[in-house]
Amino acid sequence: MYRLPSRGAALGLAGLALFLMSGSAFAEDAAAVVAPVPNKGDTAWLLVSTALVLMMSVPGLALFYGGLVRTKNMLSVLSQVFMIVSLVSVIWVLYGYSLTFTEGGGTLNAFIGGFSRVFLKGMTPDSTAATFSNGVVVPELAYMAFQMTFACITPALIVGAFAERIKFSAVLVFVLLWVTLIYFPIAHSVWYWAGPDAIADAAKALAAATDDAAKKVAQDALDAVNANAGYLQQLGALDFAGGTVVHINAGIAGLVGALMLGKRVGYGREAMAPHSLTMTMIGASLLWVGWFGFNAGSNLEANGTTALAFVNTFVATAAAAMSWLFVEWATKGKPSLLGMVSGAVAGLVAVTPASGYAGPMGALVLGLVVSPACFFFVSTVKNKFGYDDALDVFGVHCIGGIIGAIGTGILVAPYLGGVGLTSYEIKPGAGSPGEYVMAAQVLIQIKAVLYTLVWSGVGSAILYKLIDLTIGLRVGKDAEREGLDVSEHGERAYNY
Amino acid sequence: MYRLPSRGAALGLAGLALFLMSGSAFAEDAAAVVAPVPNKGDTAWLLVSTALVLMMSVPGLALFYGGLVRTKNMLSVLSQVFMIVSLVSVIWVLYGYSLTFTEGGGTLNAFIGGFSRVFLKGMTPDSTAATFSNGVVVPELAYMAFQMTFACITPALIVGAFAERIKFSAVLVFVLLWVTLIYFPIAHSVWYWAGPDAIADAAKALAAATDDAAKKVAQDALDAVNANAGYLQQLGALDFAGGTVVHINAGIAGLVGALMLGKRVGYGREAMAPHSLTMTMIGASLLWVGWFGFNAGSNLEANGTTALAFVNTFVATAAAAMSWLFVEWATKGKPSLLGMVSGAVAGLVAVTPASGYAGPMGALVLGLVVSPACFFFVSTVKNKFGYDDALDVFGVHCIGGIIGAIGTGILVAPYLGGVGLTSYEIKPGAGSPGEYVMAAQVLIQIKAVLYTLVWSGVGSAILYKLIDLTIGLRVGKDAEREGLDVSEHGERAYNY
Amino acid sequence: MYRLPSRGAALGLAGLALFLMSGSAFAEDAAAVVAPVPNKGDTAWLLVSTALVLMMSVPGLALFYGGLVRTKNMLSVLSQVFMIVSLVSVIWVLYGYSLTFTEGGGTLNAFIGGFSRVFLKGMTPDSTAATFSNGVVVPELAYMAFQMTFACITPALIVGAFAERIKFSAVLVFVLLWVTLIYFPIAHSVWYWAGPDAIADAAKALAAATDDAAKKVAQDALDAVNANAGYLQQLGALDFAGGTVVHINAGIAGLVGALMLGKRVGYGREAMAPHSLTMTMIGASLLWVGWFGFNAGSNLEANGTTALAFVNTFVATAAAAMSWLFVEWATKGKPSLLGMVSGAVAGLVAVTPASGYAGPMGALVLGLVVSPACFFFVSTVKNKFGYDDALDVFGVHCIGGIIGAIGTGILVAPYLGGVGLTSYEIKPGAGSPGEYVMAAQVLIQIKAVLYTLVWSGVGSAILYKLIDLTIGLRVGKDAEREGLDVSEHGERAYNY
Amino acid sequence: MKIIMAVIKPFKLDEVRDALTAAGVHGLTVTEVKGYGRQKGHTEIYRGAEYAVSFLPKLKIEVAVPTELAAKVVDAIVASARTGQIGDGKIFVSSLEQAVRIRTGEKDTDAL
Amino acid sequence: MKIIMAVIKPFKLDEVRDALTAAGVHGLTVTEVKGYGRQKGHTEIYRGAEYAVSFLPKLKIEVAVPTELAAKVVDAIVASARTGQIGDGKIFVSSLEQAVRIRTGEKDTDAL
Amino acid sequence: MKIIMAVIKPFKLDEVRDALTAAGVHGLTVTEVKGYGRQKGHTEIYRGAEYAVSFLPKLKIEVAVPTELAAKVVDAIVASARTGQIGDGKIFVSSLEQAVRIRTGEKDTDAL
Ligand SMILES: Nc1ncnc2c1ncn2[C@@H]1O[C@H](COP(=O)(O)OP(=O)(O)O)[C@@H](O)[C@H]1O
Ligand SMILES: Nc1ncnc2c1ncn2[C@@H]1O[C@H](COP(=O)(O)OP(=O)(O)O)[C@@H](O)[C@H]1O
Ligand SMILES: Nc1ncnc2c1ncn2[C@@H]1O[C@H](COP(=O)(O)OP(=O)(O)O)[C@@H](O)[C@H]1O
Repeated sequence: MYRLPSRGAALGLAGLALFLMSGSAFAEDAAAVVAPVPNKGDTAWLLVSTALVLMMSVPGLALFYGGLVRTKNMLSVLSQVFMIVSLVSVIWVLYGYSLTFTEGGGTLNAFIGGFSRVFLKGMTPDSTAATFSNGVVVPELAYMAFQMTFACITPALIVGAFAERIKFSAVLVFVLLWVTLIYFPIAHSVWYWAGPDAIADAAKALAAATDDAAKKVAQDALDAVNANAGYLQQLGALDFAGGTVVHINAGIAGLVGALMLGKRVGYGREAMAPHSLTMTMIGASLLWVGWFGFNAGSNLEANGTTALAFVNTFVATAAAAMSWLFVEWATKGKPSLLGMVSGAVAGLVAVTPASGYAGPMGALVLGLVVSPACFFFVSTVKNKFGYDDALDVFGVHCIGGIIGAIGTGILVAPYLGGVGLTSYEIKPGAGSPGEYVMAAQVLIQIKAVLYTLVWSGVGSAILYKLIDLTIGLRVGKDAEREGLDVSEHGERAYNY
Repeated sequence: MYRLPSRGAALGLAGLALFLMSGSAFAEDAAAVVAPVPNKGDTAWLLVSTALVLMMSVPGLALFYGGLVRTKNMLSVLSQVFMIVSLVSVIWVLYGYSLTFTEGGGTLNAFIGGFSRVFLKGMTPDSTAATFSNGVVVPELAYMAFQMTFACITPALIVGAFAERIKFSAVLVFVLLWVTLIYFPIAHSVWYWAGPDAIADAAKALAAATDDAAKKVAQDALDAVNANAGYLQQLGALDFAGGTVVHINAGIAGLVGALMLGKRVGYGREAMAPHSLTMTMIGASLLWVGWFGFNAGSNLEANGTTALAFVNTFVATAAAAMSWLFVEWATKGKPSLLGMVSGAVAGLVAVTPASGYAGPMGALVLGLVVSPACFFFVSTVKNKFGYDDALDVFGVHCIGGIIGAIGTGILVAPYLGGVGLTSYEIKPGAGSPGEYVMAAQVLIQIKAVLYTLVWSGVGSAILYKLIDLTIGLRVGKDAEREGLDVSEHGERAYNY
Repeated sequence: MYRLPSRGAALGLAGLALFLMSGSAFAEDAAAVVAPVPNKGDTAWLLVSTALVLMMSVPGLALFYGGLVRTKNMLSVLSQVFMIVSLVSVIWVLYGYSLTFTEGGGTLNAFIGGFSRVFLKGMTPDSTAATFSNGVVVPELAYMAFQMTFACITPALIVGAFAERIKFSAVLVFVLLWVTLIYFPIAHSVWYWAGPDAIADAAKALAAATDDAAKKVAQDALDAVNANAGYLQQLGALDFAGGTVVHINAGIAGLVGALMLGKRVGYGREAMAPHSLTMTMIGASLLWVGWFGFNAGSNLEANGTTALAFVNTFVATAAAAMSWLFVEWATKGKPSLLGMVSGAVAGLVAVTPASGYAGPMGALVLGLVVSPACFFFVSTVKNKFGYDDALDVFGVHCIGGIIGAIGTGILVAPYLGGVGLTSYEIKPGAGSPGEYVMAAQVLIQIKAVLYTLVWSGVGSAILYKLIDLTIGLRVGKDAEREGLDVSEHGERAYNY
Repeated sequence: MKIIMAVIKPFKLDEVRDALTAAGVHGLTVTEVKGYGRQKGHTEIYRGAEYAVSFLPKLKIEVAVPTELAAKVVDAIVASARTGQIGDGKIFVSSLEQAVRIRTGEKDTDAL
Repeated sequence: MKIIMAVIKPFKLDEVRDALTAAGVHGLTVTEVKGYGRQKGHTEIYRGAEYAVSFLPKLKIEVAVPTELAAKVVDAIVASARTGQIGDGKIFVSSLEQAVRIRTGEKDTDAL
Repeated sequence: MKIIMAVIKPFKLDEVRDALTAAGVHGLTVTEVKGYGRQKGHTEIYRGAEYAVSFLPKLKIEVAVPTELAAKVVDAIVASARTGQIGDGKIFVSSLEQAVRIRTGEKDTDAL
């Protein structure tokens, strides 16, 4: 997912046709004259994907989480998710998009973007953004909206970790700070680049350079274009749709939050059974459906690779649902619905970074592998260490995200059915297979995981502390007993 | 949203290619020969949008409303919405589409269409309908289906006003009459026109006319094309996706209904807390998701303007959810989920007419402004006047719609980030910026609002009266106490 | 829905443009050189449709069914549907797609496909599959995923028949066997063919053949292409989106299952009222919305015919909801929500095979007709014969499917507003109207119905028996009393 | 002391509560119940299946009172819960041997 | 008069109601309750957390009868609610001092 | 025999159950109820409408015991259900004339 500086003048289809009719050869210099226009199929797909990702948050995630809490806290979860989405989307158009997807200043650019798109300045219906393909663009407004939904859902994932005990005001302040200081920088680090056409143009210039001096200048220019990217992007980390940016990032922030807020009153003593697994199942299903927008939408275009990402998302999820089921059946004696849907979510998380890179059989294996690992964390590790990660944000999203991120480095291998790495320099103007060494790629992936764990883990800890010292993180004991719905929101979820 | 008389022969892509290959210049006369073919990206988008708008009604709106009533009336609300959608879509294909989007007879044409598409007569997979862009068409069947969902949801909005006390049979008869006598005429008044290509053709003919006589003839022809439009369309009223047609229209009809049916038994004395805010939240979320089809789909094409309408819909909703939250928090002491989702719906309503016209920052401001106004109406005005608009159809849809309609006249201003007005005459064949004067536009918008309030308010009152005198509007007191689910439908929503 | 052997090299848009620019005539031989590339609008539509069909299963169908059972069995239904989807999608990529949509060996090919796509062997983002239009292809991965969702939902439909009493393990084993031995063969029989381009090429060769010997060879080749199709496809059976393959197939398997498992404990004596008609309504609504992907998606492209299938799906459903309502109102005294949504589903089922063939008025009539028939089966026939088809899989899906299948043969008639039959031979390279004789077509449809009833009915009976003799079909009486949620899954749906 | 149990129509709760407060009762306990009696129910139809529902939603109120208040309380309930239509409900009075307030351990009338 | 309270298995309700009607009882009140006793419950597992559920769903029936009918009613309940398996439930009989029909104000056996 | 009815705070159920088991009680019946008393409720606001909710969720425990166990049981409940804050609830003890175990037909203390 990458952004290209928008182009001022986008020609209509008629313009293209006129150009085609002009009789002149389809020469490279001519091509440079015509700014690419978005394909309407791509635009349609990207907008649909955006709507799907919104549906993942509300009602999807809200229900998935809400069903798992006790009746008395149902509305608090729904409210938190709904308001996070609202708050972050406003922040996003104000400055989030700009900080994430524009060029930042100097060396800072590796970590954070700049202010050129603050308040969406200069963005019109004609502005375009780059895709993964040379010469293919999408409306920048659509791209901005698509990315907005990622910024919305990521902090919403966190709240599951400290559900049933946090103050609503603390959630809002935390999220405001967290997206600004943790999410935007990490998303910039992973996803910001100059786009394939900038690389192609620079590579072409290099190829066209004749004397040594010109070659040097051109090489420097190409290096500058390649260096105009986020830190992890420069490293070569692969994260198709947000394994690090979204899941590890949110998962570790959740764990830290769970630790810092402490356990729920009565945790381990009183029964805290999910109040409505029906809602959880609806939520999980909508997450599955919406995740096609998340993963396949991340290809930005509607082509064969999009279909591949779609298939991978489908298959990994199904495989993970099954493998959780069988592991649970074998070890606990019964196959539970909550197990299946937890597995499905784990599969979705794991396949996120890999979705456009792995082949379907690779995705299937990834799905089979991720569930046992997550199962082990939520049912053994958590009990052993005794932290109260209420809805298993760490156990499912962080662990699943790590397995997916590292697995991506493996499954991208062409000899494992993956699509390999793409180079935009070898044949300027068309992506072509780049060099791939598994060990090297896995190492890069591990670096990206660690970078995210540290940045988000430490950063979140500081933010929690800050809020705890000022407005306070946690509701009073009585309010918690009564339930956050009544104590924080003055409502009850059900009046049957 | 406009309809073009369908073209008999739509050529395939091959035909277009052949034409392009013919070697002749891409001359205007040649262009006139080739009927435009729908772009598949547009078709895909329009069909998806149609499905999304259906999802807004069922289950979206049904759940949003259903969650707010008491358990014993849940099914009655779901049934009313479900059956209204079914009934109106049948009416629509029988004669509604024809009455709304074909040319009516003579001066009547300003207010109602004709019968040329009764039973969808003459409509085939090859029929096309106009969009906002010259030379861009969509399959007329898709356009018809898209508009159908608007006709379905509008009367469904009304039932919230007199929920928990109306006879099911009265709802059906009322809706049958109401869409025929109120909705189709108003939709025709606002949205019917001859389409951009008809204007372009006439304008070109005028430009090509050489002598004075020819000029006069051509001018008359152009005037006729411009006059071949609904009354409010001729006035120049802006309503991108239905602020007047849908929300003000339904909102005022709801208020009149609430007044004429009278208050619910026990209103103001017994607690009438929503039976499931969970359902209301699901409904609100699906409304948000589906509303992208409603607003961005109203662009008919999948282009940059579609993305703009999408973004505006997103941002206004988020802003309105936040502003309701904060107003409620400040005045009532607690931020409620019902407040947030009410705000979101208010934002969606307000941005509806403005979605394709305002800029994102304009939409944000619109969202911030609409919630306090609606909040004031549902929490102060309603209590003061004591009408029982059970689910606040007036307070949210009518008030929100009015703010949106007038706001559209302001926010369309290019200097406020809006897209300005589009003229299809200045540069025939391509839309170009028309003249915009804020005061004039706002006045037009106010006229459109008043027109709708009066037509729908008075018309609805007559219909209610008629039904009351014949089959009766309201169930008996015992039936109301027992709940409409059992008394009207013979079922119960839950048997836990 | 048909599959074309994938083409190795798919050219990009640039390639097409270059070709167009080449100056050579758009000659047939040239056309043969350029492999068609998927249109992005088609790809977007097909992927969206796939997501919609998944949404039909989870959460759609799961909720529709789940709401109808008693609280204590809610999770069992949700689990069964969710795990069937997971299981079948894994089977599908392993060997299901291959067995269904590749060429089988010799005469077997009429009944089952081969192994060339086992593990999706050889499938890449560039692989394409045929559509109904000459020269129009879609990414094979997208086609595969779309078809996957059909394979997933069909067995999930069955479980409604023996809900509340079957073992979870038995469901899984049954479904594994059933899709392999019943679904894949029937889907292959109905939908497998060589694709329109293969026919066109052979027909062109025949037309080009000059002497008698060459003519004979060419005719034989054409015959071979036409014979390279499933049995019912060769017969000429029309099933646009799965009336036989999905609904009759599942419906009869359900009935047989209900008979072989026997009635629920307490059936006919204890009240077994639906535990949440709210959930059932949500499910029905999502089925409606998702079914646009099912039916209109089955056109594979996004064109006018897609819009027609969309409209038909909409209208038939609405009409059927209304006609069930009025029949029930007239005979039982009250119009129930369950009646409306049952009617809607019956309408969706009936229009499935007809959706791309009938005209909108034909679809409307089909909707009006199907509901009374299904109503008669679920309320009279079932009680009379006393079988416990718990959620009326037979009464709605099998009966509705039969009416739809036969109705398709009638409503396809051009003089009834249908689109008629399409021949790919008369004008090679473009579909054109084929010969249509109603009686003949109806006979073919009846044959297809009987074929499906027998294959699925007998085959399913054998599978049930097998499972009963090995792992057992039914839970113990106490487990059934306690509810499958606790006894089979160790969970409860609600802890309010 | 007496323990009074009354079965009433659900929508009468607030009126009864007010009447009891007026009668000097400071606490009561309410349970959602289903009642079967002279009041006839309704029929529900779910597709083919018809169910005669003869159990109707009622509220059961339990209130412990000193013996001397019992008659007054019974009258208050009758007055406030009556609609005059079948199904208004019943009042049952039993003797109560002991009452304890958990918070304080107070006994009998002090505990009420 | 006596007030009889019986805790039974939920699916036995209709049989018990019929038996009571046959025994001459015209009204009763039913409450959904959870019972704890010899009948063992089950274990529920939600991801990592296991809960032993020892409270099982039961129905509580309360019926007020004239003293002379009490024994017959108890027998009718026993006969109709028994499955012979643990958890069939209990019957508790207490004395009832007063009964009032709210609608009419009728007292005692007239009120039943 | 005595029948003891206690209204307690919901989250105290497990502690009370354990205390009762320790006191030698082998069965009990629990009902979800709403209590009205000194403990003040809260206000709920739904758009314009404010509702004062004065009925709070409580659990009602009913347990039948031999007379000699009654005092011990009452004490056990008081000890285990007390938080010391308003709303801890009440215990009501009445006399029980007869108890029957449905499964076996056993009577009185044998039935408990
Ligand atoms: N004998 C009884 N024992 C316990 N509860 C009873 C008895 N008779 C009636 N009830 C309760 O009183 C309610 C009202 O009784 P019903 O006969 O319907 O009307 P009414 O009280 O007006 O005569 C019933 O729904 C039931 O809950
Ligand atoms: N001492 C008691 N007091 C009140 N209710 C009891 C008592 N003992 C049992 N019960 C109720 O009776 C039900 C059945 O008791 P249980 O011991 O499980 O089986 P059984 O009645 O067959 O001996 C319990 O679920 C509980 O509701
Ligand atoms: N007179 C009464 N009769 C029946 N139940 C009562 C009575 N008084 C109180 N209760 C029950 O006891 C609960 C606790 O009473 P409350 O007055 O709030 O606190 P406390 O028991 O600490 O004084 C109430 O919610 C109600 O259910």
